[in-house]
Amino acid sequence: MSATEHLLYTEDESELRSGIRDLLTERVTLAALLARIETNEPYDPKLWRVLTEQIGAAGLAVDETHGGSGASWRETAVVMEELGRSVAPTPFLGSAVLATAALRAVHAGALLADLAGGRRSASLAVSFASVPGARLRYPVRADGDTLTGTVTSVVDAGAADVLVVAAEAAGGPVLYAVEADQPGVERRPVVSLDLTRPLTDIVFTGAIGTALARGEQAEAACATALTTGAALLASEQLGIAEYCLESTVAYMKTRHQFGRPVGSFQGPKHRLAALWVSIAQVRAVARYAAACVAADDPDTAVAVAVAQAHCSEIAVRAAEECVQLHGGIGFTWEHHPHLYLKRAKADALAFGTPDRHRAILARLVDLPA
Amino acid sequence: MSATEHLLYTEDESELRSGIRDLLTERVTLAALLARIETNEPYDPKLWRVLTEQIGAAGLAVDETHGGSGASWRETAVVMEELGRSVAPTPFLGSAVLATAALRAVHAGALLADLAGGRRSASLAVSFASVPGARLRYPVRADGDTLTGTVTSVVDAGAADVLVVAAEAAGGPVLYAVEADQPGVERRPVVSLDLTRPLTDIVFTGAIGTALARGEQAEAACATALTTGAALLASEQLGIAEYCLESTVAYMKTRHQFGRPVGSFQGPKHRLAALWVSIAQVRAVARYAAACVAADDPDTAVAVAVAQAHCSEIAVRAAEECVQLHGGIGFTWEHHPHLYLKRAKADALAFGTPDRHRAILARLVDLPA
Amino acid sequence: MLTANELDDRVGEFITAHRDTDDALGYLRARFDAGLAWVHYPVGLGGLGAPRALQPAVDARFTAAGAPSNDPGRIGIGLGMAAPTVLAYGTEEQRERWLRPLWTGEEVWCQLFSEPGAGSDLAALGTRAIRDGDEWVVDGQKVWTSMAHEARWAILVTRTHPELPKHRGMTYFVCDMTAPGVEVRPLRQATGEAEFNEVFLTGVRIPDAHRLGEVGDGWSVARTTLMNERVAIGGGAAPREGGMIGIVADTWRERPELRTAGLHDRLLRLWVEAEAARLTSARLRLQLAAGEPGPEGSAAKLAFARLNQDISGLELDLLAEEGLRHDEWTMRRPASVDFTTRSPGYRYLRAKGNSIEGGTSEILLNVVAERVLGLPAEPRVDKDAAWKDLPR
Amino acid sequence: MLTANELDDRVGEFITAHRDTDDALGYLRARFDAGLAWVHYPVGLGGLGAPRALQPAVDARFTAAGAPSNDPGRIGIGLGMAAPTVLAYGTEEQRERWLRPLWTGEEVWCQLFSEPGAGSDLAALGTRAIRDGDEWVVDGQKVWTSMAHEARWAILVTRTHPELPKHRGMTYFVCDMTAPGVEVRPLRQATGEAEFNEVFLTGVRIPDAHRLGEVGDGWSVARTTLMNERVAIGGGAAPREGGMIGIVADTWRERPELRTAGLHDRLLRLWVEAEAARLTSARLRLQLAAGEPGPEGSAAKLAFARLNQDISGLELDLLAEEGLRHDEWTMRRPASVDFTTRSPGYRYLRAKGNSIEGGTSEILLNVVAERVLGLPAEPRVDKDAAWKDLPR
Repeated sequence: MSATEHLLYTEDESELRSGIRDLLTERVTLAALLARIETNEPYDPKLWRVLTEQIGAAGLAVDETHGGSGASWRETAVVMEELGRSVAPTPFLGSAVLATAALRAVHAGALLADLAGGRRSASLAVSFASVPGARLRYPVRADGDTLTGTVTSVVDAGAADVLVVAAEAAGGPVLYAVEADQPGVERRPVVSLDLTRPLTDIVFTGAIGTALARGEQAEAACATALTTGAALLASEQLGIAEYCLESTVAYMKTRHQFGRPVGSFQGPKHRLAALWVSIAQVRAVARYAAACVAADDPDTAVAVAVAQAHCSEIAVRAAEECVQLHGGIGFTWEHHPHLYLKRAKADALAFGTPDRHRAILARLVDLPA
Repeated sequence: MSATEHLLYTEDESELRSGIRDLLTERVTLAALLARIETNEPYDPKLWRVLTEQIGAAGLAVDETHGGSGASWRETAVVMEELGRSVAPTPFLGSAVLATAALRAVHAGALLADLAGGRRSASLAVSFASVPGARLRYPVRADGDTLTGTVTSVVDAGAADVLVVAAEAAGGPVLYAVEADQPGVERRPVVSLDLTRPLTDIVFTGAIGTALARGEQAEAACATALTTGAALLASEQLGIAEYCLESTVAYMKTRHQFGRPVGSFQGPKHRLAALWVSIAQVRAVARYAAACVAADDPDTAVAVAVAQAHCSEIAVRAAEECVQLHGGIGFTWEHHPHLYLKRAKADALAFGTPDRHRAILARLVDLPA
Repeated sequence: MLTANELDDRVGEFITAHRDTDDALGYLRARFDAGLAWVHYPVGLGGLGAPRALQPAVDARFTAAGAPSNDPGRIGIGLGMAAPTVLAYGTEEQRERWLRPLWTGEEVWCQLFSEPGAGSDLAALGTRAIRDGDEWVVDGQKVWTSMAHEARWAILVTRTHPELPKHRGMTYFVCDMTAPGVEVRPLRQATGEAEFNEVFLTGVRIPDAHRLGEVGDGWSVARTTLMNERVAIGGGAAPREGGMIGIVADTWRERPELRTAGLHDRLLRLWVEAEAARLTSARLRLQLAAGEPGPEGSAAKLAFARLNQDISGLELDLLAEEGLRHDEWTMRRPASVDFTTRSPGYRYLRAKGNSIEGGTSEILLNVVAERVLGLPAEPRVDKDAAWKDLPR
Repeated sequence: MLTANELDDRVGEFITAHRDTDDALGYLRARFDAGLAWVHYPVGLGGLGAPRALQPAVDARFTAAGAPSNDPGRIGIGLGMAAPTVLAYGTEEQRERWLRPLWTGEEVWCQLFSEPGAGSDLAALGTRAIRDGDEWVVDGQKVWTSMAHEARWAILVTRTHPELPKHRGMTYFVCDMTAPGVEVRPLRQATGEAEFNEVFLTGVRIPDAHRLGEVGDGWSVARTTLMNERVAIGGGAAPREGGMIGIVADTWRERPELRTAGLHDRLLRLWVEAEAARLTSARLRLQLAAGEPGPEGSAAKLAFARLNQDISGLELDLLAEEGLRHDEWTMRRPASVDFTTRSPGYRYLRAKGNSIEGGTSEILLNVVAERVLGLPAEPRVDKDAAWKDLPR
């Protein structure tokens, strides 16, 4: 069955969505979000607990023998959509997507089970700007199982218990699990453009790691993790774009100027309708990317490049329209649009900008420069 | 005095414009144009006579000793604007710009005077798609003064009395004046995308030419002609864009749908206003390019690349909006929009597409790939 | 209700039984009479009352068997617009008279809706129909009528009550295109061809028996027609690079000498957009198959128009000098639009029509904004006034 | 009238005469009293009744001489908006009281126009002013007020006649920002900073002597203010690569490792657009100098907003990982906007304000469409109804 047969949402997915949306609507109010993002604890630990322990969101792509629910990345993508809609600060991307994808690839069962059950969280120690499909760089060197080097701009690493680190060793790359709370690991918080998703620089100075895989397998695990992250980020971008459109439409129905709801003016109307058309495309493209990674489809590389090239641009446009069409209040700290703009723009930079994905696509579909 | 001081129109230029506009309004009605463009004589000889002999439009950039009026390319650009506004089929670009620029550069006084006075017309035998600033190609070879080779897609050559031909000879390039009406010259009409501007393939089979210049001087004359043509084409594009906007605005004031003039709907209104903003920029950019070639300013290459990159896109957009916002009738043969669309798109291909000019600009302003 | 398997059996039996027929028309008539024309139509009217979703498999099987075709491209307006309306609003006699020859292709239909003064605002139309005993006398001008020069019948909306508000004073007819007073003139378009016609109606007499729906109820009937037009557009299955993007991608691959860096990124952008549009159509088809017809059909038409325009514009830029040269401007009467056989200039020009024909992009954006997003309507100045008093 | 040469002589004499002054304020007061503050103002009010076009040369000469500056960045609202309005509508006493300390910078001005419910539709404002003898009592809330926290005076538009149509029931005042009942709160924006304020007016008493223009004529007075705002924007002379494009062009040149092919064409497109905008501004300045003030000022603001947004978006894409990292989100109170000293993320976010502040791009497009192109206005539902009955 081709991945194009999986573009709709199943009933299970709709139920999953509805549960998560209820939770996020309750826990991630704008006021709570604004209060939290400038503190040292941007994540809401209670939200994360409910999400992982009660809903099992972190184990959707993990099979049942490892404590997951044996669903797939497609269901995980639905979670990403909802997290995007609410710009909720959670370590889901780092732990339940990036680290989980890497650990799945190397069959690291016990750690995988910990992540799936929400008992621990992890992150993959790569720059958030790493481009899937591009050559991997290894800023960390391994000497025996002792790691040294600096990885910058790592997503969701600040609160992680475990860091999954690909390091260059004498015999080629090795993938390690590294306990984050040890003397050889220093985590330096980064002031990030997206306040709802903190980044961290990690300095390894003789940290001790546990080798999970070596050589091609280690490399492939990293590549898979990046590809999966990029594929699922498209779903987050879908959620961002949808919420930006919906909240703008809602605002324009009630905001009056010149004695009319501003949403009755054809200028913004046409722009929002065109945006809706684009978002319908984002949905199809993001679903396709999720279906491809879920099935390890041969078309995955194309699907992900298309998704990242397309969804990044539309999510940013949606957020920019959200700011602009909210007028003055769209530019204030107290209203939501700026949070979505920052998330959307950061997501566009994450896992490679659209132009970098188009360049990758050029090779994949034989359209050389 | 810098070329940026010449961005406005002088009083003389306004007078010149008004005379030409009166003439074109009278001679180039839509009905007359449609009747003419599918015949073998797309040019209106009477229009050309009045334009050259009475108004002296072909001699504006020619000094008085050679029968011109000793004005400059800036005044010539005003003629181009008006010709663009009316999509009038005349050999002005080929004869009064391209050939004249080349002849000026090699001081070919007698022929120049013939062109300036409208007694004869000429064209420069290069493809209309030649890119100024790119390396010149010489498809014609000279053996002694005997020319052999084929030049495709030459503008305004069908009715020309003289062809100005750059040919590759043993000692380097040579610029020739070639009588068009001789056995060794065969002119094959091309079905052109822009019906109001016919193109011709010219096959030289032992045609006899009169050498005008050799070597670097010949090459420089060709380069200057192309640069001047590209610079002045921006003014034609300005005229096209202006007329497309004005005629669309006029239509939308009178066309009623849903009980209102369609021009009262904000959707098209905002698009037309944004177009007006862009056209104000086209005006500045085109004037600057004309001022630069008129003064042989050191900034000419940049000015022309900017003009062709910018004006081509806006003129095409203006014509596309003209078609779209005229609705159904904008798509009919009997109404004017398609004529402007074809001219605008052909002009965008002429003398290099915008992307090719941006690539040239990259070198000129030190923004390498 | 019939299952897919039962239906498949019936098709198989029909094909076997008519294997040796040489008479194409006879074959089509028999297929209609067997209820295998459009299986979701009622029994006796070419169908079996089966789910609409079963039709594609039926068509595919007939095609595979090399059965005679009713040439749906030629009779698209009949199939897509006239038939559903006749089915929904026609009397028993009308359905029996018109549907069979419509489906078999014996009688071509066209649509007399748009007028020079009533395009996007169709409800403003002014073609007058005045009752005269058992007949109506029709005077007016219609435009953008494809196939009018080959059509036997037309669906026609007229103004019968100018003194009422515009949506309430219209009546819908089937017009005999061979009747006296019907004059068809080709309407030449920017490409030089004439796909469409202007139709002048001068004292055309239409029997009241050819009225569809109630007197004054023409707007409702017309909306049924137009709803079916929307469904018909934009849902086609396409492989990757199946549309216009494939043409320019092939040129790119085959002619490296044309490539420039600036065009490369633009080509890739359009390639991505084309792929996004393709996946969106694929998703729309799944939705339709799952019985969730979404408003994505309008979205598909909007995206398709813009894509065709952008891609054909890029193609000319890529070809540069060749783009300046056209194939021909001859006035022709093509039966359908084929983007693949003509020159790039033709594609560029013809694509401009994609955002005008069948509802302008502006109108579709309004539809999306108001019906999908629920944004408030513009203040209406033309809703309650008598049609005759409206500015035009 | 004064010639440029005569004026230049006077400036030279003034500079020579005050060469040894240490007292900056005294210097500025003397310059005002000599009519060399704004030479097109009347004699006695800081000017000499000279052509406005002569001012730039005067300013340039004072700058070259190292004369004390009145810091026009800080008192821009006073200079650009309050002063022309006081000049146009003020009484003799009002002009004499306010213009001198305004120009010298002793008194900062701010503008109390926009309200939460009246942004683009300024004429919908609802801040009430009720007459009480020789005073007015003002209650309401204003927003987007830059410099309110430093201002001594404000220009203020109020609603005095709610029962009249909205454009006819407003009155314009000068408000003492130190008066009881004026509360200024910082308004934090997307960048984390607060350039602007909310201003709450609670029972603020304004003497009738501080009214500008007639009672009920506030809209006309406000239009004078706003017209001067429009003129003030967008006309600045800039060298090539002078704006934000220069920052990203330099990054491109200095950091080849960041370059990608796709960003190259986008950079060049924006470079061309920036150059086009620059030449357009140059042309606008020539027009203004030639006394042909065109509507290109609105065009310049529209183009500038879009350019800044597109260029700063490109800069982040170019920087990729570095773009994900920000400098700081500290709440500050900057006196002016400086696009050059902060991080690329700041530029990106701050540029979003360019299409909102000082008239949204949508409103400017309306202005261009209606006043320049002469396209018909929307049907207005709010023109003749009493202000109090309008939906909001």
